[in-house]
Amino acid sequence: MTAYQTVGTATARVDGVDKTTGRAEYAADHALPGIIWGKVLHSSRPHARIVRIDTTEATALPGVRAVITGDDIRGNLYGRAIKDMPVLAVDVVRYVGERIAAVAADDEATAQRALDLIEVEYEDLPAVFDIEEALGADAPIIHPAYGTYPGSKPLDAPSNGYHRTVQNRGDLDAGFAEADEIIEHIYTTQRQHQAYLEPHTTVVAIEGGHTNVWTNSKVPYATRDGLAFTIGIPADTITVHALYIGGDFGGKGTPLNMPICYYLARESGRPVRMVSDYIEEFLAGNPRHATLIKLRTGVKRDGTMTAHHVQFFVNCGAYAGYKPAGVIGGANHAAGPYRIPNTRVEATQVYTNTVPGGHMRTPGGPQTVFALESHIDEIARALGRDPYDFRMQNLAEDGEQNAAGETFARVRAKETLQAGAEAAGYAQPKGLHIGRGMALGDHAAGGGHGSATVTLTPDGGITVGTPIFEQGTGTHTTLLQIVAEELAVDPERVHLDSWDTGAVDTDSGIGGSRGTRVASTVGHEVAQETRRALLRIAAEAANRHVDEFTFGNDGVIRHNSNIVAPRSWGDLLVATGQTAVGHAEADIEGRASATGFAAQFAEVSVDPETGEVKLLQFTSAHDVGMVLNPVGHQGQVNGGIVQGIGFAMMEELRVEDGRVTTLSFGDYKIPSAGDIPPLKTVLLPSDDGVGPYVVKGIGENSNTPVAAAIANAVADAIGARVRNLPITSERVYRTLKSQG
Amino acid sequence: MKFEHTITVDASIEAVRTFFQDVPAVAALVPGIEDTTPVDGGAYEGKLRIRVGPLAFTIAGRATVEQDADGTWRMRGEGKDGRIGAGVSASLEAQLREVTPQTTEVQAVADLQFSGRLGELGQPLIKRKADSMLEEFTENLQEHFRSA
Amino acid sequence: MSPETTVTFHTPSTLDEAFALLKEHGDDARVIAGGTALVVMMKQSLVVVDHLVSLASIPGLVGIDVREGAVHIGALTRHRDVETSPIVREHLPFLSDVYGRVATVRIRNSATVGGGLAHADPSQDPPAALMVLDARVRLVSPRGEREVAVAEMFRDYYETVLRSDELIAEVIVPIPSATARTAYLKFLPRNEDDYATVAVAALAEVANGTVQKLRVTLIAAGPTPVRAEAVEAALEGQSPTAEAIRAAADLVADAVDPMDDFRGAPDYKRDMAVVFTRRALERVLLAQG
Amino acid sequence: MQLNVNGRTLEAEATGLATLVDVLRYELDLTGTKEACGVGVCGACTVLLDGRMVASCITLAAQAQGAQIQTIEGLGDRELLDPLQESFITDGGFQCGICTPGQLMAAKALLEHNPQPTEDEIKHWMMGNLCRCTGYYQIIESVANAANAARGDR
Repeated sequence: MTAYQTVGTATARVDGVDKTTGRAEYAADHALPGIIWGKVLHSSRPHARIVRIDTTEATALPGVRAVITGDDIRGNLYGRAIKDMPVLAVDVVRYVGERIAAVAADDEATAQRALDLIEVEYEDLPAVFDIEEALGADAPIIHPAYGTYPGSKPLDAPSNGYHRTVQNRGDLDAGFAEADEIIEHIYTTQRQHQAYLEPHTTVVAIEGGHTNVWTNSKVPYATRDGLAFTIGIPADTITVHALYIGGDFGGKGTPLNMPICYYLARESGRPVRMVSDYIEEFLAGNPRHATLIKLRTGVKRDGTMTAHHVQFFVNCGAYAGYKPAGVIGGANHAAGPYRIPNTRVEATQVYTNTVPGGHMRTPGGPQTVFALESHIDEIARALGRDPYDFRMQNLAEDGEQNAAGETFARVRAKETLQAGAEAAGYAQPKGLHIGRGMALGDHAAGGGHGSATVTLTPDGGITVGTPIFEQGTGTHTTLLQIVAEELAVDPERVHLDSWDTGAVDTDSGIGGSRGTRVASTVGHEVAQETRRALLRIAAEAANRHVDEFTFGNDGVIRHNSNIVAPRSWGDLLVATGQTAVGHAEADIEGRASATGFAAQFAEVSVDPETGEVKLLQFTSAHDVGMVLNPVGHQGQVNGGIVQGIGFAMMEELRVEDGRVTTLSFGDYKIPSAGDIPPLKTVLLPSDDGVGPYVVKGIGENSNTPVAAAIANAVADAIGARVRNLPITSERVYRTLKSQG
Repeated sequence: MKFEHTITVDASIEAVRTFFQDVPAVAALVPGIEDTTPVDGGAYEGKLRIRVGPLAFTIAGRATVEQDADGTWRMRGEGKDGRIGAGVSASLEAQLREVTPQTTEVQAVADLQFSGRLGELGQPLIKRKADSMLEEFTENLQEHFRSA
Repeated sequence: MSPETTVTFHTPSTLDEAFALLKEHGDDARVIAGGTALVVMMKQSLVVVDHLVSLASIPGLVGIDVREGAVHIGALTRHRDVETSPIVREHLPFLSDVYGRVATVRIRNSATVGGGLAHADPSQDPPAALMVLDARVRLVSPRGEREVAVAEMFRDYYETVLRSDELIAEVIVPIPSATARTAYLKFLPRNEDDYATVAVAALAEVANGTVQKLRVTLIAAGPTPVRAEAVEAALEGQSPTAEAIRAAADLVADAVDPMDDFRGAPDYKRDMAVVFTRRALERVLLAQG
Repeated sequence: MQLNVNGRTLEAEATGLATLVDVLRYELDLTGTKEACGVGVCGACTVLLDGRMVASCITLAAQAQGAQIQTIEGLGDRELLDPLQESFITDGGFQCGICTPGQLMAAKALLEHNPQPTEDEIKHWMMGNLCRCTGYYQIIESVANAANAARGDR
C-alpha cells in the first residue's frame, strides 16, 4: 500500500471548532430581518374527503400574515421521483399527519394559535393500514389516479401495490425439487425514525425574482430542482444556501415543509422560517419502512442450498414521493452473499393510509438482512448444523455469483466472518441463558456526480470548495485530507468552503455510502488539476514548457527532476503573485466493483422469567480497503451499530389505527449512553477498494446486520426465535411461553 | 378510540327504552356533561367538562340522537374546546337486549375521535379518563334504575 | 415554542400571596414548581392558562432536616438535592437511591419533590419509596394544614386528594428501624432512560425468623401507585420461606391494573409485577448479609 | 426581563411562557444552544443554571431570572478552547454537531463536581444527552480524555 502523510491518519475535523463552540450555523439558526414563523396543520384522519376547510378565524387573528390550503396551490405535485403528493392536501387526506393547511405569523405562538382556529370538516373513507389489508381484493384504492402522476408507470389494474419487480435466476422450481428440505418463514420489521436530533427546518426568502432557501438537505441540487418543478419556475431562480446539517441517516433528502414554506413566503411577502417540532417529525416525517418478508429456501441434507425465494413487501405509507427512486430497494439483500443457483426475488411496494416512508441508512437493508440472516440460522439449526459452519459452507467466493446474481472483485466474506468469530470468542464455552449470534452483510459503495475546486493564493490561503453540505459524516474532512496530502501541507492550513447551489451545474449530494467514494475520487482529481495549474505557473515563470516540470509528493516542483527555485509551490505563488485554481468533476456510475463485508457477533444474556435481553458484548468485523480517517471511520462503525441496536431492541414508530402514537422521545426510545455494550471492532484492510485511495463504504455496513446478530444470539440463548422486530422483552417472553 | 361496554340494569327493556328517549336525563348521568338543551330536529347542545390532572377542557358541541323501533340508540356529536383547539367527534350506539323480564343488557359501542394537539398527544390521558367516565356512567345508570 | 404569549408569571413571596393568586384565578392558573411536566404540557397546548404561580420565591419550602425521628423535606427541594443530601444519605440511603433513579440528572436538577407528588404521574419512582417508608405530606391551605399519608394521596390517574386550594409544604419521612431492609427494582427492558415497565419497592423488618413488618408498593402498575396490602398481609407474622414468598408475590396480580402502552401489554406487565415483587421480597426477606 | 448569561446581564423581551431556549436563541441571538426533542429528554438544549445543568427547552426564561446562566458561547472560543472542546475535536466526540453544545455543557457540569469520573460515571451522567451519530463511545472517550488532560495525563 502507498504510504501517506495525512490520508489514513487521524485528522481533526475541519468543522471541529465551529461545532464545539456553538458557532456552526444550522438552518434554524439563520436569522433574517423581518422573518416570521410558519406552521402546518396536519390531518387527524387516515383517509377522508375534505368537505370544507374554514380559515376565517385564523386569517382574522392579529399577527397572522398568510394562511394557505390545498385549494390555493391545486395541481402542484411534489415528490422526488414519483410526484404523487400535493404540497397541501387537495380534496382528500390519505394519512393522519398529512399536511392540509399552513399559517405564517409574526411569532410561533400566534402561528400555533391560528392553526387551532382552522376548522376542517371530514367525511371518512375506508382506510387500510397494513400490507395484507392494502393488497386485499376489497381494499380501497388509495391512489386511483396513480398512472397520471409524473414519474409513475401506469398499472394494468388499479392496485395499492403500485410497483412490483421480479428477478429470476436459474430454475426455481427445479431447485426446490432437488432439495431435501424446504424451509419457510415470515419476518416483519417495524417503522424506524432516523431520529437525527435536528428536526427538518426551512427558511425561505423571496427577493426580487429570486428564491433563497436555507434548508437541511443532504441533496441540495435535487432539492432545488424538486422545488422548481413543483412551483413551475426555472431552477436557476432558486438558490439553496450552504449550511451544516444536524444529522441525516437518509432522512434529510426530503425537505418536508420546504414547498409549503415557499408558498407562505410568497403569500406573506416576508421571509418565513419553519422548524418542525419533534411531534411533527414523528407524526409526519419520512421514516424507515415497515416490511413483511417471506423467505423460502430449499436445502440438501449436506447443507447445499438449491433454491431461494424472496417475497419482499414494503409498507410505503400514503405516498411514494419521499423516496428518491419512488421505491425501496434492498430486496437483493434477502438473497444474500450465498451460493444459491436458483433464486427469485420479488419486491412489492404497497400504498397504505399511514405516514409515508422515506430513506434511512441502507433503505431496505436492515429489514432484509434481519430476515435473511435469521432465516439462515434457522436453516442451519434445522439441519443440526452450527450457523457459523453452515455459512462458511455456503458463502460465495471470489469469482462466484451471489444469490442475487451479482459478482464482485476479491470477495472476502469468509475471511471477515472468521476474523469476527475469533475476536468475539464465538467458540468459547458459555453460561446458562447466554447466547451468541452472528450476521453478515455487505454493501458496495454507490456512485454519483461530484465536484470540487481548490484555490491557492499567494498569501498562503488554501481553500477547497465543495457542493456537499456536511451532514455529519466528515466528507468535508476527507476532501481536506486528500488535498493536504496531495499538496503536501498540514491539513490545518486547508480551509473549506461549502458552496450554495448554482456554484456548479449539479451534484448528487450524500447517500448510498457514496460520500467517501465520490469525495476521494473528486479530491484526488482536483488535487491533480491544482498541481497542473501550479506547474503551468512554474513553467510560465521560467518561460519553459509545462511538460518539463513535475510535482513531487513532497510539494516540491522539479524541472527535469532537478529542484528549481522557488522550491515549494507556496514560494512560487509568493514569487509570482499568482493564484492557482484547480477544478474537477467526476461522474461515477453505478455500484462499486468491490463490496465491503461486515460480520457482526452479538453476545446476550436472556432472563427467561422476564424476556429481558442484555447485550453483553458486540463485535464488528469489517473488510475495509483503506481507511482514510481512522477516528471518523470508527465513528461510523460505532454509530451504525448503536442505531442497529435501537432498531433491534427498542425503536418502533408505532402506528395504531393509522395514527402514530409514539410522538416524543419519551415514548420513542433510542439508545442512550447507558445502553451501549462493550464493543470490539476488527478491521481487515486491503487494497481491494475502489478509486485512487482504494476505499469502501462504511456508513451502511456497520448498521445492517445488527438486528439479525442479536436475534440469532437470543435464539441461541434460549431457543426462542423472534421473527418480528423489535425484539422486546415482551416478545421474547411471549415466544418462550408459546413454546411451553 | 373505540370503547365497548356491556351494562346490565335492573329494569325491563321497555323501561330502559323509555328512559333512553329522555336525552337530557341520560346525559345527566354522564359525568362532566352539563347544560344539555334540545334544539331543533332531534339535536341537542351541551358542554362536556373533563379534567385529567393538569389538563382541563370544556367541549361545547352539538349532538343528534336517533332511536330505532327495537330500541337501538344512536348518538353522533361534534364539539370543540376553543381554548385548546381540541375538537372531538363522537358516536355512540347502544343496543338493548332483554336478559330477564326485569333485567336488560345495554351493549354500548363508542368511538371517539380527537383533533388538534389533544388528538395527537392527549390520547393516553384521555383514554384512561374515558374509561373511568364510562364506568361511572354505568354505575349511575344502574343506580338510576335501582332507585327508580 | 410557546403557544400562548399572554401568560403572566407570578412570583409570590409568601404562601398567603400564593393562595390569594390561586383563589383569584381559579382554573385559569396553575402552580409551577420545577415545571418539568407542566411546561411540556403547556408547550403542547394541552394545558392553556393565563397565570402561572411560581412557588420558587416563597421562603421555607426548600431544605432537608431531621426532627423527631423523621426526615423533613421541603416541597420545593429538587430531586437531585434529595439524592445527594448527606442527611438523606445517612438516614434514608434507600430514598436517596430511589430519587437518583428518576429520569436523568438534568430533570432531577429541576423537578421538585412536591411538584412530582402533586403531578401524580403513576410512573414516577419516588412514591414507591415514600410509601414503603410510611411517609406523609403536610398540606397547607388558607384554611390551615393537614397531613396525609403518601399512600393515601393518589386518587386516580394524575389525580390526588389535594383540594384546589391546597399546596404540599413538605414531605415527612420517618426513619425506619436500623434492621429494616429495603429494595427497589425498576424494570427497564427497553432503555436506561425510559419509564419503568413496572417497578417494585419493598421494606421489611424480620426478627426471630418471622416477618414483623412488610411494605410492598408498585409504580407503573395502575392509574396510581399501588400498595400491595394482600402481599404484606400474607407474609407478616410468617416465616419468610421461598415458597411463602412465591405464594405471596402471586397475590400482586390482583392488586395491579396496568395500562397498555409502549412498555408492554397489561397482561405482560401483570406477570412482571409478580416476578419483580417476588424478587424484591427475596431481597428483603432472604439471603441476609 | 433581565437574564445573566455568561457573566453579562442581557435584556430580553419575553413573556411568561417563553422557554429559556427560545429566549436565548431568538431574542439574544445565542444560537449555540439547540432545541431538538422539546420535552427535556435529549439534552441538546442543556445549559447551566448556577452550575447545575438543566433542559432549557422545558425551563421558562422566567424561572431562570436571577440565576447565572452558562451556555456554549461561554465555554471557550477559537483562541482559547476548553479542554473538553479540544478533546471532542481530536477524539471524534461529535459528527453532525447538533447535540454537541449540550454534550459539552453536560460534560462541563460533570467535571466541575467530579473531575475524575470513571467510565460508568460518565455514561450515567451523560445518559440524558442523546446522540444519533457517534454511538457514544467517542463522546465518553472525549470526556475521559479531557479529564485526564486537566490532570496532566495528556
